[in-house]
Amino acid sequence: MIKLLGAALILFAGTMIGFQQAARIAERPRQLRALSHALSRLETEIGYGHTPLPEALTRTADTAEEPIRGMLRGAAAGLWNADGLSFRESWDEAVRKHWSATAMKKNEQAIVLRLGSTLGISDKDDQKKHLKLALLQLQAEEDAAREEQSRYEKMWKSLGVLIAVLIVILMV
Amino acid sequence: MNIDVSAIFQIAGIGIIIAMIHSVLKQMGKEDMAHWVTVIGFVVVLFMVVRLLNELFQEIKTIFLFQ
Amino acid sequence: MEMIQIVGLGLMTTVLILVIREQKPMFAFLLAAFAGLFIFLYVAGKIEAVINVLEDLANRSGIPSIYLKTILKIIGIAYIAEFGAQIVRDAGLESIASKIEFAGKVFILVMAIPIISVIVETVLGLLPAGSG
Amino acid sequence: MLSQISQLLPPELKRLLENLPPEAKMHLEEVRIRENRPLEISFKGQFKFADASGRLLSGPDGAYAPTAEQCRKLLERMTNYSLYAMEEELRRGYITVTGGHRIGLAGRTVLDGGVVRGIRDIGGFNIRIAREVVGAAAHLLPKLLDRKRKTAESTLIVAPPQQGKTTLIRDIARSLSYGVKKAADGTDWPGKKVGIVDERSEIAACVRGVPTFDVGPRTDVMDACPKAEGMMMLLRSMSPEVLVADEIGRAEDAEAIREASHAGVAVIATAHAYDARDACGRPELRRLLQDGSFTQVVELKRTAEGIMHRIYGARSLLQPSSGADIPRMPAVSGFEGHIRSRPRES
Repeated sequence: MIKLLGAALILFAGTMIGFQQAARIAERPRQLRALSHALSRLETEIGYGHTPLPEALTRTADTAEEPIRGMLRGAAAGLWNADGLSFRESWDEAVRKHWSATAMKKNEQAIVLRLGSTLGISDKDDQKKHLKLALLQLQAEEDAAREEQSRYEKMWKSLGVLIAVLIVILMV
Repeated sequence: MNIDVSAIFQIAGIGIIIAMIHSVLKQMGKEDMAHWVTVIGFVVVLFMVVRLLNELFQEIKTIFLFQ
Repeated sequence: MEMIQIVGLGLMTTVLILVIREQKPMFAFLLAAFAGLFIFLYVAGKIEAVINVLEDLANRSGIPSIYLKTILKIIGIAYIAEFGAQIVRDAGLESIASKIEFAGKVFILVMAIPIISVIVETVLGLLPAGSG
Repeated sequence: MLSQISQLLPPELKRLLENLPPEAKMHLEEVRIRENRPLEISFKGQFKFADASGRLLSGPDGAYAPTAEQCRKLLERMTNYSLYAMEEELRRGYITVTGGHRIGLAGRTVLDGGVVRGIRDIGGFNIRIAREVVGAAAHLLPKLLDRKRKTAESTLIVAPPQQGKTTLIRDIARSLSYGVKKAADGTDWPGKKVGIVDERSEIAACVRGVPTFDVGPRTDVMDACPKAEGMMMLLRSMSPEVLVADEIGRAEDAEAIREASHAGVAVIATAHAYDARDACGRPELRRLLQDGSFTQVVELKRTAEGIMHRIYGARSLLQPSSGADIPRMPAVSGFEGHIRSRPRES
């Protein structure tokens, strides 16, 4: 009886892990798209609205969805606290803190962090250039992520179940 | 007779599951992973078979008086 | 009823092997080997009783135990050779299988030499001394 | 007032500034930050260096030198992390922050077709602390009123930098807007509609269009607007009776002032000049005085006791003077006005 229960438990867990991985893979292009949207909005705020960065960040955050919202909020909030953080520090901290909540990978993180070291410290054209570059890179990542999704989403779903079954068989 | 019939099912099950994982991985373009999975499954099954073989030989030795 | 069990096991294994062979011939081979081992092991347990009876008879009839032992060994070698050859043949390696069988035969012959010599001597003793 | 500045500073500099002797803190006028060079502060007209613990030094040896990292942080904070939104300010070379404090910048300029487009690699900051001195204009005010026409005299205030021009005209705007109760002759003088063109956000220190300094109840502020255009816009739309502008001097400013004076609007403006005569030497200002757009000139001078002023009539100033002596209006004594410098923490 206990054996059966254990087997069922392992099976369930394996299936869930597989589904979660699949969901993560499906989530990644979506979040990348959301990040691109947020950045292009930020570009508009900077390029045409001349909005100061903290305000531009909060405004962008308002229109974005979680987890990107939290990231942008965090970056904006870090700016005016008493520690005297520079923008890059605040941005780095917020990105690193919120990154685990996203389905995105190191590549994207590197792009976003690189962007953080250039935002706010140069003139408008330069800012727009940097944002454009980041957007372009994110676009490439998104394409790759989409392709990956179509390939790996199903794989993870079946792989989770299969591995669970294998474990059960080996343990019986 | 300490190995029971279920071992046969076990081996068959492992075989089928490994085959499926292999085909799934192969389809997704991870040939090397698929290969490793197969090798590991094979080793596990081989281990079971060899253990049984050892048992058989011991048994035959004692029965047919090879000393 | 054990016979039915064995046959059932064999049939079932065959079906499983057929299923697996499509994808993984290697596993099919291992499964076949495993099933073969299993049945052999099962049967070996039964043979023990027969051998006990044989020993008993040999003791009572006063045949030297060395002969019986040799015969048993020969039977054992025959079994093992047969088994190994079958499995290898299953895997499609006919040449290796025949080599195993050949080795089995040679070993049986070697084992049988003392008995043959006894037989030859016995036969020679039976013949009239000066007839040749 | 200091807190507005210190929240812009990186922590190390902030601590240094807080540890300054109370006197220096109270009368702080400028903080000069140069990358990797001694930190200089100015108060009560004197310049000192400061070391890491906030002690004042007369020489640069042993003074605290802000690092490049700190300068970067300072720049980020005072531009509100948005250098790109400050292009206009960078072209002009200074940034006005909350509280009307002005931060001058020095560094490598970016040229675009021979025109300065901005500054990059900024290595020097001059934080000028704006003080609101309510009552700074109290002594001067009676002389600015034109009782016959029930308005103010068009006045040009000249002084070298750092003499309190902006402080003064802020208080003039405030006083005119509030009106004067019990003026010198005992009559009340009702408040006027005042328009301030605050190109550098120094007079009213607007934050999102709302003045943070008290500039009076009847005052409209055109914030961060080029003076000439701002004056014309105010004239057209807000019907001011008095226009206040800071640091005029360009041809288009003069044009707008002339326009205003034709419309019967009094203009009170400041200009950089060593003294009144020096001001007459500048062609734009001279022409304005000649055609009567300004009827009087006030000269400021800072002394140990405070800021003194001297008033000249425009006409007498323009008479070809042969000697060193400046002709004086009969009613005007020497540096008679004494503006007490009484800083108020805002």
